[in-house]
Amino acid sequence: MVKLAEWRGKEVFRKYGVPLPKGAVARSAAEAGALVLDGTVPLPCVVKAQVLAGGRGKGGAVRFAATAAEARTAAEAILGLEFKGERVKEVLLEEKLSLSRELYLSITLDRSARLPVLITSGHGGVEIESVDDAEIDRQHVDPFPGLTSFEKRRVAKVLGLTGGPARSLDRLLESLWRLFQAEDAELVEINPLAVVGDGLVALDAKVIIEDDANFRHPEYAALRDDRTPLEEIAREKDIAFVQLDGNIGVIANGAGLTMATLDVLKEFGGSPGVFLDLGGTDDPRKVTEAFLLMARAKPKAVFLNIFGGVTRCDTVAKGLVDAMGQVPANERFPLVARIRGNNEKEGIEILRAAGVTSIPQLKESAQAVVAAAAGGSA
Amino acid sequence: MVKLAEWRGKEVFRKYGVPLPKGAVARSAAEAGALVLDGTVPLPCVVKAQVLAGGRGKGGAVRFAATAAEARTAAEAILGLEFKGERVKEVLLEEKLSLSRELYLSITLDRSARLPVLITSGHGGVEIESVDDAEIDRQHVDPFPGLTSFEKRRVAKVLGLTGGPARSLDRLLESLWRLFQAEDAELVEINPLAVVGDGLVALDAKVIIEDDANFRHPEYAALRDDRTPLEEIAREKDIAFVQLDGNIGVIANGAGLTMATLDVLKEFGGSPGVFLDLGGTDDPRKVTEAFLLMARAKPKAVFLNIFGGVTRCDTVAKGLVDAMGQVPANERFPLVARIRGNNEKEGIEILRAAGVTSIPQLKESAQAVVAAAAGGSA
Amino acid sequence: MSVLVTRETRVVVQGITGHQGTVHSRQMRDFGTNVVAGVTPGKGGTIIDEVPVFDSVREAVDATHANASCLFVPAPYAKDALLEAVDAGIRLVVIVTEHIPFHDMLVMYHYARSRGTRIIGPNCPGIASPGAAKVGIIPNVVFRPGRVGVISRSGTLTYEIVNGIKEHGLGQSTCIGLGGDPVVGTSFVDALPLFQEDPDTDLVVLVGEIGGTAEEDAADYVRRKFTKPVVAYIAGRSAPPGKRMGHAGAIISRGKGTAETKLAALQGAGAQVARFPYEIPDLVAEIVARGARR
Amino acid sequence: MSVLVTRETRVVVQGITGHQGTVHSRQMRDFGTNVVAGVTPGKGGTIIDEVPVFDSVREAVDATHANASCLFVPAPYAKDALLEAVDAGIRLVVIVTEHIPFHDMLVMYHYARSRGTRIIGPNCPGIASPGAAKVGIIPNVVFRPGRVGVISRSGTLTYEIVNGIKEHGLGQSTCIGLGGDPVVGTSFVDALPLFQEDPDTDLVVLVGEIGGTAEEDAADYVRRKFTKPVVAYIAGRSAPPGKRMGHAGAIISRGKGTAETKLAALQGAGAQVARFPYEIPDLVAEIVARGARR
Repeated sequence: MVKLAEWRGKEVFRKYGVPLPKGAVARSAAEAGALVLDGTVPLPCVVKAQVLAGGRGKGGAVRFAATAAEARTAAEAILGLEFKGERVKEVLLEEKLSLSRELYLSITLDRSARLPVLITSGHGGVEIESVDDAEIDRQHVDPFPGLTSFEKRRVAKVLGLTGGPARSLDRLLESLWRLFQAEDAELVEINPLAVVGDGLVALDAKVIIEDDANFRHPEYAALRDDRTPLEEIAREKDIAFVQLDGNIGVIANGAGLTMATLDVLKEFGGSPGVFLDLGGTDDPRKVTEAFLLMARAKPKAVFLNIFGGVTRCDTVAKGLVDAMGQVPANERFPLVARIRGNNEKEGIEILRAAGVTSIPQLKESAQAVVAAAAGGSA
Repeated sequence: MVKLAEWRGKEVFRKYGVPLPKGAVARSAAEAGALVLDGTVPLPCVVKAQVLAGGRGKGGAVRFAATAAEARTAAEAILGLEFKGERVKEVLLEEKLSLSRELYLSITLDRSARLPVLITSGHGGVEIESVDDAEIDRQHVDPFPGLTSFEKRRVAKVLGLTGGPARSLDRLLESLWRLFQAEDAELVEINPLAVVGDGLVALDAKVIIEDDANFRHPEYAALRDDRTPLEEIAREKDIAFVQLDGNIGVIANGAGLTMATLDVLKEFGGSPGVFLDLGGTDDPRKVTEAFLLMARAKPKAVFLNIFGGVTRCDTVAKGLVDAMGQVPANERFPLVARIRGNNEKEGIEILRAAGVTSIPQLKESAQAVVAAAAGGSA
Repeated sequence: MSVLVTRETRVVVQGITGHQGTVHSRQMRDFGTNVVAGVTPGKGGTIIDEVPVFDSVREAVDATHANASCLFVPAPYAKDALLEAVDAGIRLVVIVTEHIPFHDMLVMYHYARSRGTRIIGPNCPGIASPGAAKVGIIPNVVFRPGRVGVISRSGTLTYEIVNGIKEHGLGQSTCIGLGGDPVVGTSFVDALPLFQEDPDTDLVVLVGEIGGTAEEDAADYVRRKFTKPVVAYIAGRSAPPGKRMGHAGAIISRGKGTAETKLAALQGAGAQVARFPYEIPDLVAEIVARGARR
Repeated sequence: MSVLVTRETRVVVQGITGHQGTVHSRQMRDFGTNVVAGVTPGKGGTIIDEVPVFDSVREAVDATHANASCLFVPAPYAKDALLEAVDAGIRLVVIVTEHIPFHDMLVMYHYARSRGTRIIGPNCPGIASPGAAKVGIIPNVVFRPGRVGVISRSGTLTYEIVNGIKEHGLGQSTCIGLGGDPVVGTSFVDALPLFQEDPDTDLVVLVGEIGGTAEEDAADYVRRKFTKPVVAYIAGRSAPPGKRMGHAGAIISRGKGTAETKLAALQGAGAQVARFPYEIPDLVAEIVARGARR
C-alpha cells in the first residue's frame, strides 16, 4: 500500500472537489514565512509536520501561528524533527478556520461483507478507536449501483446535518466515493471533517492507495518512502522483503508458510530478523538475487524453508548454490535448509552436492537454525 | 428525442475521442471555399448537406471537390436545397479519405432484452435494413459491468479485424459506449465506419439523444428544429401536440386512448389532423391553453375524448368552457365531447351548462364528429 | 386470490406529500388498499390523511412492515427512490412517474431483478384487484369484482376498456397497466404467467400498442404456454408512421412492431382480436357465455 | 462424492499459453483432471499438450462443454477474464492470479454471485479432490485419497499441512485453498457447508491467518451449524503487528483479527487448536482414532 502524506492526500482531494482550507507546503522556515507574507496562507494559521504517523497534535508536530514570524518559527521548530521514526521534511501551512463541529468520515473495504463501507461519526477530531462503537455508523456501498442519494441522506441524518452542511456532505461524499474508486484507494479518511459556517471542510486527509493497482496509477508507485534501503532494492527486484530486529534470516515461499516458520522459530527461542518471501517464482536467478540480498542484511544464521509448488525445489536449490558461491568467505553464515514438495529429490541432491543437508521436519530444522544462530553450527 | 445533425454528432464524437476525418462546417459558399484555401479542410474533400434525413448520397446532397473552387460550387449547389422537407442551412466539408473497407456500427436499446445492444456489420456504407440478417451481429451490453474487453474482442473477430484496426475498434467502442451512457443517447450510429490505413475513421455520425434526460443535458433541449410553429409553442407549454394533414382535431388524454380514438375516427371516414394529448394534467388553465392552441390549428371539428383518471373530468370541462369563451365567434368550430371516468357527473354538468352534450359511447361520439367535420352540425 | 396484490399488501407511497401522491393515496385507501406509510425525505414525522410519513423507505418498512411501494417522485429522483425501495426489502414497486430516462430505467430494472424485486411501470397506471387492493392510479369507478384479467400497455385506454367490461355487467380479477415506456419492469410475457396461475382469472384481455415487439413476444408465449382464452386489442392501427428511431431500431424489430404484425401474431396464437375498444366487452361476453365462468 | 469438483468436471484453462498455464494444465491432467480446453485471445486454433486452445471462453464452452475454469491471466486482465467466464456460463472459476486490485475483485465477486458463479481465490492454490479432480496448482505429490477435508487461506502452508496429513498415513477428501486476498470469492463460511454436506468428509482442518475476521466468522458458523470435528491452525501468532491499514480497518474488525481472537473463537466453537503446523496430523489422527472413519 502507498500511504500519502497529508499534503499529497489533499492534492488528490482537490482534484475531486473536496473542500479544503487554504494552504501550502513549505520545505524551509523561510518558505513558510513567505507563504504567509504573500497571502497564500491566511492568518491565523496551522503549521503541521508532514509525516505518516498519527498523533501529531499531542506529539508537538502541529503548531499555531498568528503572524508570519510565528509561522516561520513554528516551521523551524518542526522541520527536521524525528517524529515516530520519520524525519519531517515538509510542513503544511493552512488557515485556521473557526469550526462549529468536528466529524469523522472514511471509506474503506469491509472484507467480510465484500463491500466498501462508509464510516462516519459525530465525534471527530479524536482517534476513532477511542470513540464508543454506538457513536460510529457503518454504511455499506454496493459498487453496483454505487453510492446512492438515499444512502447519503441517511448518513446526513445520522450525523444530524441539515441545510447547508447536509448539501455540502452530499457533494463531499460523491467526491470521496469517486476518488475511492477511481484512484484505487484502500482508505480515504477525513478526521476531523469540520462544520465551518454553512459547509464542511476537510481539515486532515489520509489516503492509502492499493499497490496492486499500480498498473493503473504509476504516479503513486514512486511515492513510497517508508522502506529501508534493502527493502527498496527488494521492491525494485519484486521480492517481498521485510527487515526487523532479530538475527535469523528466514527465506520461505508464501505468506502463510513464512508466518508459520516464524511461529515455530519463536517457540524454540529464535529471533527472526529478516523475512524473505520468494512467492511463486520459478526462476533460479531470482532466488540467487534474493539470497544475496539476505546476505547483505548480515543475519547470524539463515533458515531456508520451502514447500515446492509453483516454486520448484530444484530451482531454489540451484539458485541458492549459485548465490552461496558469490558470498565472500568472511561474510558467510550458517544455513539450515528444509525443502519439500515439487522436485524435492532433485533439490535435495543439488544441495547435498554443495554440502547442505535438508532436514525434512519443520520442528527439527527450526531447532537446528536457532542453535546455529545462538553460536552452534548448522 | 433530439436528433443531432451530422456535424453536431461529430462534435460529440470528438469529445469522446472517436477518430474523424479533418473537416469543418460552412454556412455559405464563400466560407466553404475559404475553409479549403486556409487548409482547414484538406483536398480532395466531400461536401455534405447537414440534414437529418438519410439517403443524401443518392439524393444529390453529397458532392466531391478537388479544388477550392469546386468546394465553393458544391456548397453553393447544396446550401438552400430543400431535401426531404428540410432546408439545407449548413454543409460539412471533410477530407476524402482512401479507405479499404466500410463497416456499420451502432449502439441502441433492445427493448425486449432491456439491454443496450451493439450492432455491427461488415457491410457498411449502405442502408443497414438492406443488409442480410446473417451479416449483422448483435452484442448485448449489460450496464453492470458495462462493455467488456472480451465483448470488444468478439466484435473485432466477427468483423474480421486484427492488428491496428482491431486496436482502433477497441478504443472506438470504449468511446461510443461512454458517449451512449453519459450523453443519454437513444442511438449512436456510424455508417460507414471506414478502415483507413491501420485504423478506423467515422465517416458519418448519427446521434439521437433522449428527451427525457434533458434535465441532465439542457444543452440538447434547444437543438430540436423539426417542429411546426404551433408544435414549438406546444412544446414550450409542455403539451403533446402533433399536426398532420386531416381536418378533425382530437383532444384526448394518454397515447393509447389518442391512438384508439384515431383508429375509430378513420373507421367512420374521418380524417384526423391535429392530435393533442392532455396527458396527466389536473390544471384547468393548461386545458384552456391546449384548447386555444387547437383553435389556432383551425380544425373543421374537434373531438374531445377524455377518460378521467389523474386528469379529472370536471377540470377538463372547466378549462374547456373557459377556452370556448375566448375563441372569437367567427373562428368557432363544432365540438363533440365524450368525457368519462373520475368526476364524470360534475364534468358533464359543467359542459351541459355551456351548451355541450357529452355522448357517452365512443362509437356514437366518433360518428358525430365525423359528420360535423363533413358539414353536418355537432 | 389475486395477482401480485392482496388484502394483505401493505403499501408505502414514495412522494406522498406531492399533489398526486396525496390524491392517489386517498383513492387507494378508498379502494380498500392498506396504505401504511408515506415517504418524503425531510418530511418524516408528519401525517397525511392519517398515514405516517417517514424520511426513508427503510424507516417506513421498519415501522410499518410495508411490502409494496407506489412511486410518485419526479423523474430525476425516481432512480434513487427505486433503489431505496429495493434496498429496504420492498418486493413490488409500482412506478407511476413518467419521463424517466431509459438509461436510468435500465439500471433500475437490472438492480431490482438481481434483488428479487418486481417493478410495474414506469409511466404506468399500476395494478388493481377489485375487492383486494390497488397500487397505482386507475380510477376506482371503473372496477367491479369478476374473473376477467386485463393486461395493458396503455393508461387511460385501460380505464376505458376496464370500464367497458364493467358496463357490460362483467368484472375483473386483476388489471395490470404495464406502462408504455421503452423499458418496463413487467412486460406482457412477465405478466401472463401470473394470470395463467391465478385460479380467479378465467380469461385475459391484452391491450397493446404499436411499437416494440412486446405483443409479438406475448403472442409467442400465449401460443406455447397460455391455456386461457385471450382477447386482444392493438391501438394505433391507423397511426401515421411517425418519426422513427433511426435505422438501428428497425434492425432490432425486423418484421415486427406494426399493428399488423402484432395482430397477426396474436391471432395466430389463438387470441380473439378486437378492432376497436368497444368490441372488447362483446368478445369477452361471448367467451364467458361459451363456458368460462363469469 | 467430493466437494465442488468431480471426475465429470470439465476444465478450461484461461491463459493456458503462458508458462504457468501450460505447466499447471499438465499437472492437472496428471492428477486426472479433465482439462478440455484452453483460452488465450489471439491463439485460437493452436493446441497445447493435446488441449485445444480457443480465442474466447464462449467458443471453448460451445466446443467442449467446459463447466469450470482455472484462471492464470495476468492481474490487469483478470477482471475481464472472469467476467468472460461467467458470461459464458462457467459456474466454478478458480483464480490463481495474484495482485488483482480489490476494487476489481469487488466487481468480479458481485457480478459472479449475481449470475450464480462461484469463485475460488484469487491468489489461491485452488481445489483438489484426490481421485476426482484438481483445479489449481496444489502439488499433486501431497495428496492421498481419504476423508479429511482441508480449508485454508494460505498457499504453500496448505501444501505443507496436506503433505503432513499424508505422511501420517491419512488422506484428504477435498482441499480448498481460499486465497489470502482482502476479497475472496469463497470464504471459510462459504466452504464449510460444502464439507458439512459431503458424505466423504469426516472432519475438517481449517488453516487461517492473522488479519480480517474470516476465522471468527468461521468459528461462529462452526458453533451454530457445523457438526463434524474441526482442527484449526492460525499462522502469524508471533508476527510483528506490521504496518496497519489506518484506523478505519481497526474500526471494522473491532476486537477481532488477531491470532488470539481467532484461536479463542475457534476454541470456543469446539475446534481442536494446533499451535504449530506439525501438530495438525496428530490432532487429526486422534479424532480419527476416536471414531471418525479414516
